[in-house]
Amino acid sequence: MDTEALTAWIREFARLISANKAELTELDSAIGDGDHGANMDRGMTAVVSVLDAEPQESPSALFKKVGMTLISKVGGASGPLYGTAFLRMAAAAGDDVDLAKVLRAGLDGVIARGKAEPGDKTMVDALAPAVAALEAGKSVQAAAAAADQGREATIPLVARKGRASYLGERSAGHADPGATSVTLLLAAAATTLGDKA
Amino acid sequence: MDTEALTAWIREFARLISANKAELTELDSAIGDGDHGANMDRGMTAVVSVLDAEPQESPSALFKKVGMTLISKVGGASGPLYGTAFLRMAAAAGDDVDLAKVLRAGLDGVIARGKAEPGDKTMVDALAPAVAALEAGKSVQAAAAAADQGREATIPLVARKGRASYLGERSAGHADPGATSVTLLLAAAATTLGDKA
Amino acid sequence: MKKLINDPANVISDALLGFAAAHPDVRVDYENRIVVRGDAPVQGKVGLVSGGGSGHEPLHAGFVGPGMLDAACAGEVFTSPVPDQMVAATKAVDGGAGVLHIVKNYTGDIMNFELAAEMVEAEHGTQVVSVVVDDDVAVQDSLYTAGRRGVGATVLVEKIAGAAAEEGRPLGEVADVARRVNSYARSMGLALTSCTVPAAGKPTFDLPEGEMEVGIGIHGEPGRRRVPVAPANEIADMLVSPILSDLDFTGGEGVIAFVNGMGATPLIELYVMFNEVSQILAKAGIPVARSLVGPYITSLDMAGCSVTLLKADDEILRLWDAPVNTPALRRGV
Amino acid sequence: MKKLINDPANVISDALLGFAAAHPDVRVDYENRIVVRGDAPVQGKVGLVSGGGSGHEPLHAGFVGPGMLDAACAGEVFTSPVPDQMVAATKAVDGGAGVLHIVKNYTGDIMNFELAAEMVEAEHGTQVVSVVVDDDVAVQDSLYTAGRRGVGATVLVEKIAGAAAEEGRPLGEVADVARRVNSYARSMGLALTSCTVPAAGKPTFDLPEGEMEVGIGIHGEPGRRRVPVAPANEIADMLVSPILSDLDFTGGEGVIAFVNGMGATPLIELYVMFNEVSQILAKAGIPVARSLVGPYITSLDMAGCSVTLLKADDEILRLWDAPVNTPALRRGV
Ligand SMILES: Nc1ncnc2c1ncn2[C@@H]1O[C@H](COP(=O)(O)OP(=O)(O)O)[C@@H](O)[C@H]1O
Ligand SMILES: Nc1ncnc2c1ncn2[C@@H]1O[C@H](COP(=O)(O)OP(=O)(O)O)[C@@H](O)[C@H]1O
Ligand SMILES: [Mg+2]
Ligand SMILES: [Mg+2]
Ligand SMILES: [Mg+2]
Ligand SMILES: [Mg+2]
Repeated sequence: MDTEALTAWIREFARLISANKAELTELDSAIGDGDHGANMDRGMTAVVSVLDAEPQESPSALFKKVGMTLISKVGGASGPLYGTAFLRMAAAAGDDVDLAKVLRAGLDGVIARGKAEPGDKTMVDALAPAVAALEAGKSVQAAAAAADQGREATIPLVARKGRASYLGERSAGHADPGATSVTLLLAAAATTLGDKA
Repeated sequence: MDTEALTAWIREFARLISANKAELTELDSAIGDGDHGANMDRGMTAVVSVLDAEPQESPSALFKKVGMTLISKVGGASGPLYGTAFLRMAAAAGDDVDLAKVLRAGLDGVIARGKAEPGDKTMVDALAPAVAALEAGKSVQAAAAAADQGREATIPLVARKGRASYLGERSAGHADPGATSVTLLLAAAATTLGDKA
Repeated sequence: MKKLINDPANVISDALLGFAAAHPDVRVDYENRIVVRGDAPVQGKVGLVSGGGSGHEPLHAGFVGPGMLDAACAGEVFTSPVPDQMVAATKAVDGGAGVLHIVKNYTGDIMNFELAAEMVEAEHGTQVVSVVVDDDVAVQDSLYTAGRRGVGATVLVEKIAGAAAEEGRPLGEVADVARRVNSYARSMGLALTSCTVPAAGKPTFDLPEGEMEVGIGIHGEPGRRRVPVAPANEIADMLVSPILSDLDFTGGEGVIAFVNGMGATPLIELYVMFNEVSQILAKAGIPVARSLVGPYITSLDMAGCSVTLLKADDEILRLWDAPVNTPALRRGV
Repeated sequence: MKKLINDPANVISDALLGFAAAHPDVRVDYENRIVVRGDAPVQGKVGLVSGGGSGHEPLHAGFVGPGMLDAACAGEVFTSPVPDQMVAATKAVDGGAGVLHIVKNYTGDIMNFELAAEMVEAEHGTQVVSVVVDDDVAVQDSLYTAGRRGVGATVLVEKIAGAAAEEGRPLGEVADVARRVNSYARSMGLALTSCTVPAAGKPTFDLPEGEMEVGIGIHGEPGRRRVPVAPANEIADMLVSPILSDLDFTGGEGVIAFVNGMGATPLIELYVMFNEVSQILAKAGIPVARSLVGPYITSLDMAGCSVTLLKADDEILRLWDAPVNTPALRRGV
């Protein structure tokens, strides 16, 4: 899993975010403030510009650049959360990247920063099952499917973290936007890294 | 034409204003600020209350009370104009009222206060033909018809006085609200004084 | 109609009660519906009285206080107050140096203030001078019509004449200052939506999603023309160009530039507009000496804005900068 | 969508340019999208930095100036600013006595300010203390959720802590004052209409003609419940009752009562609301010591209002009355 493949992953994630921007915004309008699509797209567009200008030399440099760029450009809740995730991924990435290991580090970063627990209706609910699948030796495709299931499972939940928590019971019945963007991260991994895991 | 008959005239005018409040407002919304109905109704409702509490002893006292009440309660353009008209009518009313004479005094008062000329698309355009009809010895019914025609004739005019003048060409195509309320004054005269003129 | 009100018939008395509760420094006479400076009458000072229909808040009551108005009369929504109110206000602020009536140029306001001046002069011997504000370039000025409407310049006249009165200057001079400000000021307004008069319960005019009305006044009167909605830079041009064609603003001490919100326009949009206005002025070589951005003369819940430019001279700037202490405008105190 | 804007992508930069043009006393750093007090850093004074998503104007930039904030960071509409902005602001106002971050309680704001504090402490050794504002009783407070939102009390915290900093008090004391104000303040909001985020181009939620949303925040989040539209006196009760049940407001020096417009609500309606609120307080035996009425913390073009009550003590009143000189709040200077 070389830097080139990982860069392709990040670029595919950016493409999927852009393609699904409206859906993410729609979800965030229902239970948040309607900016998750714009936030992620602003961040990932900046990431792609940075990578165009300065191709990164190592997985760790790549993840660090992505993390720093997201922190500098996104704002909101998702900026520090995705940003911290990628910074932790950078720290965990050796020369040969083990996807299970780096995503576990990313998940730990999200939890350290946001203090969400599983079932709080956040991005953790999609990321945690994906990491568990990888750690159980399953394929990236299987991890992406686990993320999708995690996202579906957020629908009936009452949010306990993030803006959706202000809605109380009214937050039930909608998928979490951050969990949805996490499924895109995993879907991008499945198409770009699926045969390399 | 005794005080009692004239009081009936004023009360009938108040009734017609109230019944046509919405239409007056509608007309004023098209080319003014939408308050002519409310203005006249506020004033004439106050007039009726005053007359209920203190029936007036002479035509001149009656017209004076009406004029003062309208000035104190109406505001806008119609308050001073109708108010001045009735104050001048009070001054012109002798013991036996000559309708042509008092309405001529009222018209002169409106012109002195508002400086409108015939054709400016104001209440003058309904009042002046009614006064002319009475001065020509015609019946009150004929004077009321003349007021109606005068009002109809304001429709194509471009306003040169009052708020409607701000609209320029766009004021054409609508009847003037003040001319319309004047037709009610004459219609009330026709039903209450018609057989006494 | 969605409004934070009780019975539409009581909007003005309810709002006056709220105004009184919020601003204990200012005196409210409910019966006459007038608002009077707390320490009025100020002996030896010219008293400034204004007023007009309600629905333009903070104008006029919000501008009562040291350095600006001595009293304001609140009429029904969009309807001139009656002479009794103006007489009561004039008497309340008469400190022996005469009283200036600041009247927006509407037939009703003119006639009611005229009647009031006649009454108060006859009964009490108070000297009253009236100044008429007529700054709206959307309306063609003509000897044969009611002339231009009084809009945004009213705020500037009240502030600047108020400062002149506070300096202790005589009635004639204060009136001259007010007239000079009016003659140097021009305005133009635009509506994105109609307003809704509480008693009417529905919008005064229909303005569909893609259209806006250029050259509106402050009473929900339709404007001069209806055009498709446009970006802020084009809107600024539609408002500023007719102003600049009407008066030569170069050669003075620059302008006081006032971008006003019509009641339902958020401040962020007014700043966007102010940026466009100041860029147009910069291109025209007209320096912005002072500025005012906010909802100061409104039209109920209308969305839109107006631009007022006042050609400044040294005295106007000095009086503009002078202390003022009112609920809606405060500085230097 | 009808707005006085150019490209929705440029609303914030355009508004910042307009703000800079209108308020030359205040410094605007476009690149970082921060607004800084003209004479910053003030040596020996604690610096106050706040910020948040845009769309709440005049909050926060309108409150930058002597007696209130030293700097404000403007995020995208309704989106927390990024740490780089907060770092730049913190450095710009660091006068050697430390910097207070005033943070509204939203996950994004908390985390971005946290990152910024870590960065600025590590790189520059600046001492930073954060105070979180969370006054919205519409949201159930709980250890297991994100807690209450920061809304109207933010304005009061910025004013009162700003006055404490201006007195030259040390960072710990200024932070304590800010925390005390927050702990004594409660708010509740109501929407008659949704707001429209410029980039989205349509209302965030649907709110039909006969309905209103109770317990809304300032970001177009849906509220806690939807009810039929009601008269002002009932609305005041819906907003004030939960506030009074949440904190005992008796026994102090009365309250600072703040009726806030959400962006598209005309002042006349806010005064009607203020009357109802003060009548409820009078019945509850709670004196109104000070008041604030106007659009100070808005939600773009939302129509509606919020009520904030702050239980006052002598020190809070003294600091509330202290001079302040900012674009949006000015007195005593
Ligand atoms: N404490 C938290 N821990 C983990 N994820 C969170 C937390 N708070 C919010 N999120 C995630 O962030 C998403 C919202 O991101 P975004 O809309 O970009 O930011 P904001 O809520 O500031 O507008 C939520 O859908 C949720 O998945
Ligand atoms: N200068 C004037 N002379 C005569 N009538 C006038 C004049 N100005 C206005 N009017 C009349 O007043 C009517 C409007 O009255 P109203 O709506 O009550 O007052 P306002 O225009 O102040 O809202 C007009 O329709 C017109 O007939
Ligand atoms: Mg969001
Ligand atoms: Mg009218
Ligand atoms: Mg009127
Ligand atoms: Mg957000």
